[in-house]
Formats: sequence, structure tokens, C-alpha cells
Amino acid sequence: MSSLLAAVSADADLMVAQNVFFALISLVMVIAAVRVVTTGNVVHAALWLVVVLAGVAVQFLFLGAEFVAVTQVLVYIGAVIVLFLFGVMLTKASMGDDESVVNERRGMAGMVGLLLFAVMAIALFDSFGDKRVVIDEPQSVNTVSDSIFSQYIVPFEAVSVLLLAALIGAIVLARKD
Amino acid sequence: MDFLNDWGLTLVTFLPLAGALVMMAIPKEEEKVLKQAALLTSLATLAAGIWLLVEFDYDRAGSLQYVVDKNWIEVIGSGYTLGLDGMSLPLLALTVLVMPLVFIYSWDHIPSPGNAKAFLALMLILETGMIGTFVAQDLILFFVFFEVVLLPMFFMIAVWGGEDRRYASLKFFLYTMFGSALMLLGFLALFFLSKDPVTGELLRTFDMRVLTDAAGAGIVRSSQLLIFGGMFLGFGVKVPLFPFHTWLPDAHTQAPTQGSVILAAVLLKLGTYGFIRIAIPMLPEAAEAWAPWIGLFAVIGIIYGALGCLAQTDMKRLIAFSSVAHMGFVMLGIATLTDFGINAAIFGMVAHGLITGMLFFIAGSVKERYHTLEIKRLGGMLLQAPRLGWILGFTSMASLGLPGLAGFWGEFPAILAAYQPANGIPEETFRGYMVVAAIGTVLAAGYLLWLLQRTAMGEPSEEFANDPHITDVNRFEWIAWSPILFLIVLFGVAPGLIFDVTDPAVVESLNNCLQLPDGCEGVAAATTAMFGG
Amino acid sequence: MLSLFALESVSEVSTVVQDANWFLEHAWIIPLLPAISFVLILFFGKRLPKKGAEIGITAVAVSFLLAVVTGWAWLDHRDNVVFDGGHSESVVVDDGHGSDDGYGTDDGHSGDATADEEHAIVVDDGTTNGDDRVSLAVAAAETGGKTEAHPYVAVQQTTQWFQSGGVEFGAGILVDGLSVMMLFVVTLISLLVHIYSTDYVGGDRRYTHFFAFLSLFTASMLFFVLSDNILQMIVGWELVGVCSFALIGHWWEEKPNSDAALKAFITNRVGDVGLLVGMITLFFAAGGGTTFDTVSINEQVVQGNVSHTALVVAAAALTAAVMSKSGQFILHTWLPDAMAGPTPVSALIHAATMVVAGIFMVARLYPVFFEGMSIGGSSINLLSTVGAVTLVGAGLLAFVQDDIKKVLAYSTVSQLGYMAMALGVGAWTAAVFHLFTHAFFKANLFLGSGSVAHAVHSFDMKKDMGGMKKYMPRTFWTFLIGSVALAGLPPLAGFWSKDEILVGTGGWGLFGGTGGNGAYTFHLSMGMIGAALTAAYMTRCMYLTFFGEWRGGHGHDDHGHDSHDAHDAHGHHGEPHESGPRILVPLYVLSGFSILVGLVNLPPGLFSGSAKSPASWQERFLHYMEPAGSSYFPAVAHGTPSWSLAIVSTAIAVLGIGMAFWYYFVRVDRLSKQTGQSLTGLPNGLTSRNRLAKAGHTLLVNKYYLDHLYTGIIAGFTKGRLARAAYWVNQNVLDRTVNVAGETAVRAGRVVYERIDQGVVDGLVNSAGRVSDSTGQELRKINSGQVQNYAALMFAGAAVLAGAFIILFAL
Amino acid sequence: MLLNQFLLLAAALFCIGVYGVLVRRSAMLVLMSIELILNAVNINLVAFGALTDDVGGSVFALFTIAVAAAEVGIGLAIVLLMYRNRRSIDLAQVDLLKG
Repeated sequence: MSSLLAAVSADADLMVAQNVFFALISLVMVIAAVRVVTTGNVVHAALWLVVVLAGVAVQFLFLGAEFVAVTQVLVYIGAVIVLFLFGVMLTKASMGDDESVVNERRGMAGMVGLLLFAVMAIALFDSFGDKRVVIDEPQSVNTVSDSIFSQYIVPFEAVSVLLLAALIGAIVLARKD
Repeated sequence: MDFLNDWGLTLVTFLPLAGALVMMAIPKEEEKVLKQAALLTSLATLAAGIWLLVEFDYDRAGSLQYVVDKNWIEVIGSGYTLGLDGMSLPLLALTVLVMPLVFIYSWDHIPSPGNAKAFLALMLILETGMIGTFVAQDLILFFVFFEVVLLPMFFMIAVWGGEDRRYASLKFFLYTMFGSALMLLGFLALFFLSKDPVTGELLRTFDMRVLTDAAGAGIVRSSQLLIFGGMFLGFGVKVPLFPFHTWLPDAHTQAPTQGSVILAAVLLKLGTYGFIRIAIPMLPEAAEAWAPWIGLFAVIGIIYGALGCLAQTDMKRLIAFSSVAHMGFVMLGIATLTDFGINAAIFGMVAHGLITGMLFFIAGSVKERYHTLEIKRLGGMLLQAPRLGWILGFTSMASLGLPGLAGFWGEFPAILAAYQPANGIPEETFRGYMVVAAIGTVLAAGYLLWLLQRTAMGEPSEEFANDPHITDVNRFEWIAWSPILFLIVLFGVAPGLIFDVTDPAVVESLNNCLQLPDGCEGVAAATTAMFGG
Repeated sequence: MLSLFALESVSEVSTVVQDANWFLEHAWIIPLLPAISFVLILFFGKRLPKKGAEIGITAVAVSFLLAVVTGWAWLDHRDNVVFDGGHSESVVVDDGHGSDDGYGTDDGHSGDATADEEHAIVVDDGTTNGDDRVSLAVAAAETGGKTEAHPYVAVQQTTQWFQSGGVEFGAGILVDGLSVMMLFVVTLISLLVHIYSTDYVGGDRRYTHFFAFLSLFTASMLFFVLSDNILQMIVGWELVGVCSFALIGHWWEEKPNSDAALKAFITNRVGDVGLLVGMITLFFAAGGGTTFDTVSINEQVVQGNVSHTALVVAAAALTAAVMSKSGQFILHTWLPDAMAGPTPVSALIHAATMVVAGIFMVARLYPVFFEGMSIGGSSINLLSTVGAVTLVGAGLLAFVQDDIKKVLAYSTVSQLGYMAMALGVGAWTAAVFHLFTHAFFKANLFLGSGSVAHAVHSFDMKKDMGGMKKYMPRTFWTFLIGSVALAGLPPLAGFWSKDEILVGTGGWGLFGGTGGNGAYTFHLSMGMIGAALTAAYMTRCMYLTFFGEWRGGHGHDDHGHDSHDAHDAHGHHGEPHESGPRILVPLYVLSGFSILVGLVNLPPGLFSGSAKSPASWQERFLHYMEPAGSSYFPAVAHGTPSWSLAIVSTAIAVLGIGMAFWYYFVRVDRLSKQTGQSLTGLPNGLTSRNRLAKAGHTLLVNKYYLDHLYTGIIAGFTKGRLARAAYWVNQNVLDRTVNVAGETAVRAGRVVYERIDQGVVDGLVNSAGRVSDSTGQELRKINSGQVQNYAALMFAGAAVLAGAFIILFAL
Repeated sequence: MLLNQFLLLAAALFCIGVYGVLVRRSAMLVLMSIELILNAVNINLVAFGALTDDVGGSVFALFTIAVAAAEVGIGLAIVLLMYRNRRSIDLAQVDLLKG
């Protein structure tokens, strides 16, 4: 942790506000994420998820990826969450607190999660100890769209086909007959 | 032959996949058409393979031919690079040959629960994966093909397998995935660390030709050892080398006959092929340091596999354990790091593929007739199904390394090579291995003849004495088996057919440092000094 | 003293040529014919009128004729080949050169590829014989002035079989006296056995298979004896082993037969470990890691270019191979069991040919043993001791056998012990000569026993034989000739070869007998004991089989396994009768050989004074067979035969016969007549006699109890306690060890499998799952079918792996 | 700002997501946990894009969002189907793979 603290202090004059804000958002996100996976109420979980997703959008803004942040809000919060809520209603999932929402694997899963985090943290400190992200100006939508439609046109087309396939697949699966 | 040069390998690799796609379009009910389609595809692949074999320039067997080199994933410097040389040629030939035979055998042997379409299509995908692995000359491409093999096999065991199929398939899958993960790490490390031996610049390539030429230049010894260790685990699991072998008996026992045959005939060779194509040429120094350990595990495997065989009560499981012992001989040949030993290893791979594949065919047919593979309950096969019994006897003899049949030339030269391993490897240790391996041949004779005696000789047990289902070898079995039987004899009498092809390629692949008096360590010291680590 | 280095001056030269008589160059045809016959019988045999036997017999007959002609050509070659100006030519063979460009174009076995294999050939003008080189001195002296220009020159034809890792694997033939002799023996006995079998196994359910394997065996054995490199020897060695396996287990329906087959094969495999290790050591130590060529390896050894340690290792390892293949103590136990096979097989494989493969191999690689075992100038070594112990041990065992084939089997073991001992003491020619003579009389005996068994449907001498002389007079006479030859009475074959072995021990110092390579006194005495034993047990065997009254024929059911099929075809159950001509003719031929072949190597000084011209009969065998003076043979010394030794050894044999004769033909026979039964021994001979009361009278009646001492105590003890103890040791210690070793291997396998494999190794895998599964379920539990479980394991595994690599790489 | 702060946040989200995937009995909640994981990846992509000043990171984040939408669509359809067939979306009862 010492390297992180050192780095933070060195950076303090420039980015204090930004860093404080980041810490706050992050804290909220982590708490919300924990609630997503622990709360007994499915609808509450979906709402906590909204908080996390919004936080992620803010993080995108920190990183200067405005377009991504906007898409995040539109697609995730706008569509995906709504989809989830529909799903909750359609499957008549329990709306109230329910102790059994978590299975008996809790201990092991916690250990796995902590272990993973530890490993990643070590790896990250080791690899990117004091790398800095410098955001001069936000990415313009222009650059993003330019590269999507030139350099990344093939993946883009692939994604569109994938979406189409998912669309058809979802219909086929959910169709009542 | 421009077409062949440019498209030959691509054709032979993806033809089965194309066939599988075509089969998707055929309705499930048309079983006959599906079988024809699958067989035709594999025969076309065989034809393409033979064409490649015929046009192959055997005078230049040491260098890659039919090379295709196209950009693929530029970002990471990975290319669509294919090539065929004397090292991969026998294995390619083995693959394209065995697959049609498996399809012929499948003609009236679709295992329960049926669904020929999926079964055959999976096998075709498997074929693409296997051929691709043998011709890929780019690490990422190699890895992709290596992994492509995994899924069809998993499903073949999990869906068409025996009673304990889920357990076996999962074990197979997890074990192999575990190995591949480490292997991939090794590949990545090679990508990031390799330097040009002349200029000292970072190579940043997955091209196996370039990496082989670099031969680990610029990578510090400790890293080399670790990278080799990762590959050792990855390939070793696939081989399977002694302590990593426990998935094999389960997978073999539970897999359907076709799965066992493919597993034994080709899949196990992916691991050993990886050793001789990637691990050793690219990291000769580490190979030298690891060689005594590989040799140790190999000879333990030889004895251990044989002892395991002696304890078995199930015929298929016995054959599966014998694979551990036989692959031990192959690995012993590889561990010597001499051209002689590696030639023997390649021969051993082909021979083991043919012989053990054949044994699994027989086991499948026995199971079909007797509905059991318990050795205790079998007996008198020579009376009830004399031809099947004689084929079992013949194949057992081949498997225990009888001269004049293919098994001998994998086994004997490997033992021979262990007398004098490459420079820099402790000779005394390997001479010890040589003796142990020679003792392994005694045990091999023990368990195979014991199997033969208990299943084929004597009188049939009362249970099966008058069973009308026990018939002799049928037409499809003859068609599927006779090429294998013929090749076992042919390679036994004329081993030069394989040795002449592999020899130049093996010599080419072995880094010169292994031939120097001090072995690789001396050279490594020099290169380290040059690049400053 | 003899020294290796004495040869150095000459043996830069390799006395091997390629150009020779057509038959010598093309000796590879001889094994090829039976090989073709094997394939033909396998595929077409059953459809032929004689079920394939005709193909086998034709092929072997042609091979035999070729072998005879080849042998003739060799005799000519040996006497007349002339060296001049750095190349050799055969002065008598007209087509020797004419065929040069013609041969080999249609076949891979010989041909133009041999050119690069050419050995340098330099003039050997005969003047290089060192003063101290006894062997060459003898050879030179006996061949006379003219033939000094005719050193021993082998014929070699090699072609490249394949190449791997810079090592050339050749295939070729090495034709010299030894291989020519073996060609003759193998083809002749194989031919006779083929003919014999048409009657003996006639009507057998696997008649065709039987002949197919006989052909394959003949081909493999010929391939083996002709091989010019050690790899080819290994190949041939293994192939004859597998034929032996198939033929011992010919009637595999009965478990004892398949057990015997397995035992034979696996015991031989144990020896093969030695073979592999020894041959590989030779390949690297003497072949320089580049050549398997027998001649080159031998030359390197002869020239002293090979480290002594390597030779010791190689010789010791190869001795293990000899012990298994040639039935030497302690690996001999398979050979008596192998009698479960059909009798013709026992005669061909387990008496005359395959079991001598070990002896042949030692003879072929003699320099290795000579140097490795330090045979010259020593008085004991591994090979000779193994041979000596085998010789006496097996001889004792032969006493207590009731099964006639087992008597012969132990006898074979014992005689092989003679050969191994002879090689061990440096008497090369004697060993090979004994191999030669033994092949005939032992095949004769086996086929004779088969003839008897064919008549009485059993091999049990005590229960089913006796008095066969009356029923089968012809078989009786041939068997008698074989027995006398085996017992070593002059002038039959066994005498000459046995005497030479005893001479070769160098342990005899009386009446002008000289030492050979060392003073092997112990081995001489063992040889003497063996001679007495052999004579005695053959006498017993003769009595039990052919004398007294027939004890069979009272409705017993246990036929010898050998003959059931054959019998049902005959369908008679009356008195035994003489066998048919296809059985008798081979017996006549072999009897003839048993009488005569000893004469081909008469010792010097016999019958023709001191004249040692090629026309004389003295030491012809030595002259034509022993490659003394060639570049690939060590400088062995030859003992000088002595009359005294010959007389003593004969006396000992006669003594053995006499004692057994007195016991059976006099005592037992008398008692049989008294009781009216056909007895096989004296009932309670020891205990029912001599109480103190009538001591004096009884003492006289019993001729001072000398008889008692001889027959009752010495012979009885030898025959009873000692032999039984030896047999007990054999059955309970050695055999048991083999069995226990097998059982232990299985048990170890089971333990390894159950405890370690299923417990530890597999357990490790399983516990990896268990650790991550906090509820600590068993492995099956992770296979709960719940995806989340799998996912948990996967993530845990990934985390652990990633962690491991971070620790390894980064930290 | 340090690169690591984003990466660590992402790692935390990822691990929480993994925990959720492992412990949740309701298929719906598992899907939500998967969303957490995907978002963690997105943060990483964008962070690395910002580090190298490359637009590729953002572009791939967009692709991931699209793929995630598709995934949620299909996933929900499967959950629906499961519910229709079993009247439950409890994953503990889904053990078709059980051997």
C-alpha cells in the first residue's frame, strides 16, 4: 500500500478533489455491489445494481470516455435494468426478504473472491505500481465513431450479427408453445 | 503444384470442419446420409493428405513445406502460419488415416444414446483440431487448435460414454484445461521475453519458426526453466506423463470406442508433439536442465503403468494403463534430447497410435459381443471368435514390442538412446533409466500375455459358451482394421519409412548447443553475457 | 601367456569379404523361403489338400538343400580362398564375379548398397603369427605350409535397412563356419520335424497353424544365425521366442499349457533385459555408437579398444540372456515346463535349435566374453560356473522325473550347461561342436519319446510305459543310439564333443594333457560328475520305458495332452504298436547322425598319425568352424587331447551306466520277475534289509554292502534325497521365486493401483477440489451437477494458478 | 490519477461479482452478478485505453456493453424458460449435469 499512498501524496496538489470524489464514488459502488450480491430482495438487488452501473458511468467520465458513459447510462440503466425488472416480474421471483437466496457455498465463495482479489491486487501493484492516467481532454464522439467504422468495422459487424442472433434466440427460447 | 503449396494444408485442415458444417444441414433422421457424408469427408481429407504426402519433397524433409504465412491477429503479432515437415508428417498421416477407419467402424457402431449426427460432426471437428495442431506453425494458432480438440472430446465422453461418463469427462476437461492454462502462460512468456539472437532485439512474435531459431536467446536461465516448466505441465498432462496421468484411465474407460481410439491414436500425441516441436527446440537450455526429470517421470511411468496394468480387472482400463507405460517410452526417447531418441519417440507415437488404437477397437468389439470387459468373465475368445482372438494376440505382441512389428522400433531405440543422452545430461542417470525401461518390457510382456491368456485362451466361460451374439469379426471391422494391421507389420519390417522422414526434421529442430561438448549451459553463459540477461 | 595385444599387429585387417561363392553370398535365401512359406500357409494353408503342410515341407526342404550346398561352398571357400594384393578372390568359384552386377537388384537383402560397407582387406601372408599365439600356431601348423595363405575369411553381405539419428541400421548376412553349421543343423532338423509332424499332429484341430508357426520359427532361427549385426540378432532372438510361445501354447485350451507358454515367454523376457542392456552397451562401447556390426564390434574388442568395464558389464548382462534362453540355472525352469508343447516342437525348438541361441550368441560375440570374463589365464568365471552348476544340478533333477519328456528336458538343460561351461573355459570349438552333436542325438531322443508317447498316449514312464522294446523295436533301437550318444560312450557323437569340452577345461594334467586357457579344475570335475549322471539317468530312462512289462493299457483316462487329437483320429485302444514311417524315418536319419557326426572332429593323433593334411579327418570341425586367426576372434588357446582323460571320462560314464544298470536291469528286474509285476524301483530297499543278526551273511550276500553303498546310499541319496532336494529347491525355491515374483508384481501392482494411484495421486487431484470446497465433500460431490460448484472450482483454480505464477515470475 | 485505482476498483467489482455468481440461488441474481463482472472489465478496458491514449479501449467497452445486452436478453429468456418448465429459478435444483 505504501506505493499507492506515496503516489497519492505526490499527486495531491493537482488532483485532490478528483481523487476524493473518486474515492467516494468507489466506496458507494463497492457497497452497492456488495448489496447486489447479498440482499435477499431481488428488486432491491436490481436497484442496487443501478447504483453500481451509474457509478461505473461516472468512472468512465473520470477516464474521459464520455460517449461510453452515456451509452452505459442509456443501455444499462435504461434497458438492461428494465429488462431485469421485467424478468423479476415474469418469474414471480420473491419480492420480499428471503434467507435462502444465498446457497450453502457462502464460505467457499467468499474465500475464492478474496483470494482472487488478493492475487489481482498483487499483480496490479507489481505491474502498474505508479503508472498514471493523464486525461488531457475527453475523447470526442468523433474519434470513437471514426475508429468504430474504420479500424473496428469487422468486430462491429460481428457484434451486430451477434445482437441479431441474440434477439432471435431470445424470441425462440421464450416463445410459448 | 501451386494450388497444393498455397492451399494444401488449409484444405486438409478445414475439410473436416466443412464436412461438419455440411452435416449440420442434413436432417437428423437421415442417419445413412450422415454417415456417408462423414465418411466421405474423412476420405476426402485422407485423399488430400495422401496428395500432400506424395508431393512432399522427401529430400528436404528437414524444412517446412507447403508453408502458408498470412496475417491473422496483427495486434499481437500472431499469424496464420501453417507448414509441414518430417516431424509432423507422420502424425498428420496417422490422423488422416485413423479417422476414416473410425468412421467406417461407426457405420454400425453408433454408441448409445444414438444421435449419429452430433456424434459424427463432433468427430469431424476433432479431426480439424488435431490436424491443425500438427501443421500450425504459430503458437497462438497451435493453442487454438490444441483447445479445439478438447471440447468435442469432452462431449464425446460426456454424452456417449459409459456409466461414469460425467465424472470422467469433467476430469478430462479440467485436467487438460489446467495444463493448457500453464502452457499458454509459457507461450506468452516466450512472446514477451524472446530476443533475436543476433541483434538482441525483442522479437514479439508467436511465429514458431522464428522462436525456434531464437532458441530461447535472451531469456535468463531461471525464466527459461519456469517457462519450460509451464509447458512441461501443459504437454505432460496431455501425454500423459506419470503423475498427471490419472485422467487417462477414466477417460479411456468411459469413452465410447471411437473416442478411445482417437484419444489413444492421436490425442495423446499432441502432448509429445508439443514437446518436440515447441518446448525443446525453443528452450534447449531449459530442456537440458529438465531432461533428467522428464526421464525420471518417464521411467516411473513405464514401471508404474505396467504395474497398474497388472492390477486391472477390466480390459479397457488395462489397455488405458498400458498407454501410460508406452508413452513413458516415448518420453524417455524425448528426454535424451538426441536426434536418435526423438526419432524413436516419433516412431513410438505412430506405433502406439496404431497399436493401442487397434487394441481399443478390439476392446470395443469385445464389449459389444460380451457386454462386459471384465477379464475374469471372458475367456476362450480364440474358440468362439477365432479371428478376433488372433487379432488380439497379434496386437498384443505388437504392443509388447516384438521385433518385426511396429512397437519394437518405438521401444528399442528409445532404450538405446538412453544409454547416451545429449551432452550436458548426466549419463549415469540415463543408463539407470535404460535398465529400468528394459525391465519395463518384461512387465509389458507380463500384463499383455496375461490379458491374452485370460481372454483369448482357455475354454469359454459357461456364461457365454452358447451365446449367439458372439460372432467373429464382421465386414466393417475388417475394413476398419486391416489397414492398421497392415501398417503395424509394414512399419515393423520397414521402419525406415518413418525414420527417413523424421530424421532430417529432428536434426533440424535440435539446437546445436545440445551437440556441443558442454551442452547448452556453456552457450547460454555466452548469450547471457551478450545480452546482459 | 596369451595376450590380447599380440593380435594388434595383424588385426588392422578385417578378414571379411563380400565376394565369394554365389551360395555364400546368397545365403539369405535360406531363411527367406520358410518366411514366404509362413505367409503362404497363413493365407492359403487351410484351402490346400494337405492343409499347408506341403508348403512348409517344400520350403524347408529347399532350404535344407541350399544349406547343404552353402555348407559345401563354405568348405571350399575355407580351403581355397586366396588373398593377394589387397583384395580377395575365390579361385574356385567361376561365377563369383559374374554375378556381381546381377545380384540384389530385385531384393533389398543384398546388392549394390553393400559397396560402402566394404571392409578393408589386406594381405595376410601368414607371417604375422606370433610365437606365443598358440591358437594361430596350432592353426598354422595343422593346415600346413600351403594353407597358411588361407586364413579364415568370413563372407558378409550388408545392406542398409534404415537410418536414424546418424546411425545406420544394417541388414545382412555373416556367413562363416558357425553360421553354416547352424544353417545345416536347423534346416535338417526342421525338415525332419516337419515330416514327423505330419503324422504326429495329424488330425489336430490347428494343424495348419502348427505348420505356419513351424515355418515362422525356422525362418526366424535362420535369420538369427545368419545375422551380421547385433540388432538383427535381437530381432531374431525375440522372434524365435514368440514362436516358442505360440508353439508351447499350441493347445491353449488347457490352462497348464498356456501357463507354460507364458512362463517361457516371460522368463525369456527377463533374460532379454540382459540382452538389451548388453547389446546396447556393446553398441556404444565397441560399436562407437554408430554400428551394430558384429564383426566390427568383435574387432574392436580383439584390438583392445574397448574399456574393460564396459566389456564386463556387457558380458555379464548377456550371460543373463544366455541363462534364460539357453535354460541355465537359475532361469532354466521354463524349459521343463515348455514340454507342454507338442513333442516335435520340443525336439526342434527346445532341444536342438532355439535353446542353443544363447550358446550361439556367446560364440558369435566370443571376444566380448573372452575379454569381459577374462577367460584366458583364469580358473573361474561367471559363464563357466553357471554352466557347471547347471550341468550337475539339472543332471540330478533328471533322476526323479517320471515324465519321459521331462527327463529329456533336464538333460537338455544339463547339456546346455556343458556348452556354456565350455565357452566359459575358452573351449570355443568344443562348445560349438557339442552344440552340433547334441542337436542330433537330443532331437533323436525327443522324437523317439514322442513315438513312444504316440503309441501309449502318455508321457508317464512309470504308469504307462515299460516293456516298449517288445512293441516298438525300431523306436527302441533309435532311442538306444541316442541315449548312448548322449551318455558319451565312444565312438558315438556325444563322446567326442564331451571329451573336447573336458580337455578344454585345462584342468587335466596327466599323461601329457595340456591346459587350455586356464586351469579350470573345478569345471573339469563338474564335467566328470555330469558325465556320470547323464549316463545313469539315461539308463534309468531306458529301463523304465523299454524294459520290464508294459504297465499301461488298463483303462486310464489321462492321456498325454500331446496326443488326444492325434489319437481320436486313430481311434485305437489296444496294445501299443510301432509308429509309421513318417515318424520312423526321421528317427533313422537322426540316429545315423548321432553315430557319425562325432567323427568330423577327431582329435589329432587318432587314426592317421601326425599327417595333418586337409584330407585327414582330424580336427576338421575346428578347421572349418573356428575363426581362429580371423580379425574378429580372440586368441584362444587349445588344449591338447590326452588319452588318459578320454579313458577316465569314458570310465566315469560307464560307471554311471553301470550303477544305474545294476539297480534297474538287475535288481529291479529281478524283483519284478519275482513279484510278477513290472516294477519301477525297489520297494523300501533301504529299510527292509540288514539287521545286526545276520550281519556277516548279509554282508557277503550284499557284497560287503558296496552295492548298498553305491545303489542304496550313494545312488539312493543322490537319486533320492539329493536330487529330490535339488528338485525341491527347484520347485520350491527357484520356481517359487519366479511365481512369487510374478505374484508380488501383481500384488505390488494392486497396492500401487489401489493405494497410490487411487489413493495418493488421484487423491491429490481430488483433494484439490476438496480444499476449495469448504464443506469438505468428496470428489463426487463436486460433480453435483451444479454449475456454480464447477464455477467455484474454476475460479479457485485460476486464482491459485495465477497466484503461483505471480510468485514464480514476479516476486 | 493512478491507473491502479481504477484497476483495483474493477478488481473489487469483479470479485464481488464472482462471489455473487457463486452464492446466489436465483438465476436472476446470478445474471446481475455477471453484469458486475462485465462492468469491471469495462472499467479496465477504458482505463487502459486512457493510459495508452487509444480509442480502442472505449470501442471495446462499447462492444462489451452490446454483448452484455445480448447476454442479458438470452439469459433472461433462458431463465424464463426454466421458470416455465420448473416453476422455479432456483439453481440448486438445476443439476442436469449431475453424474
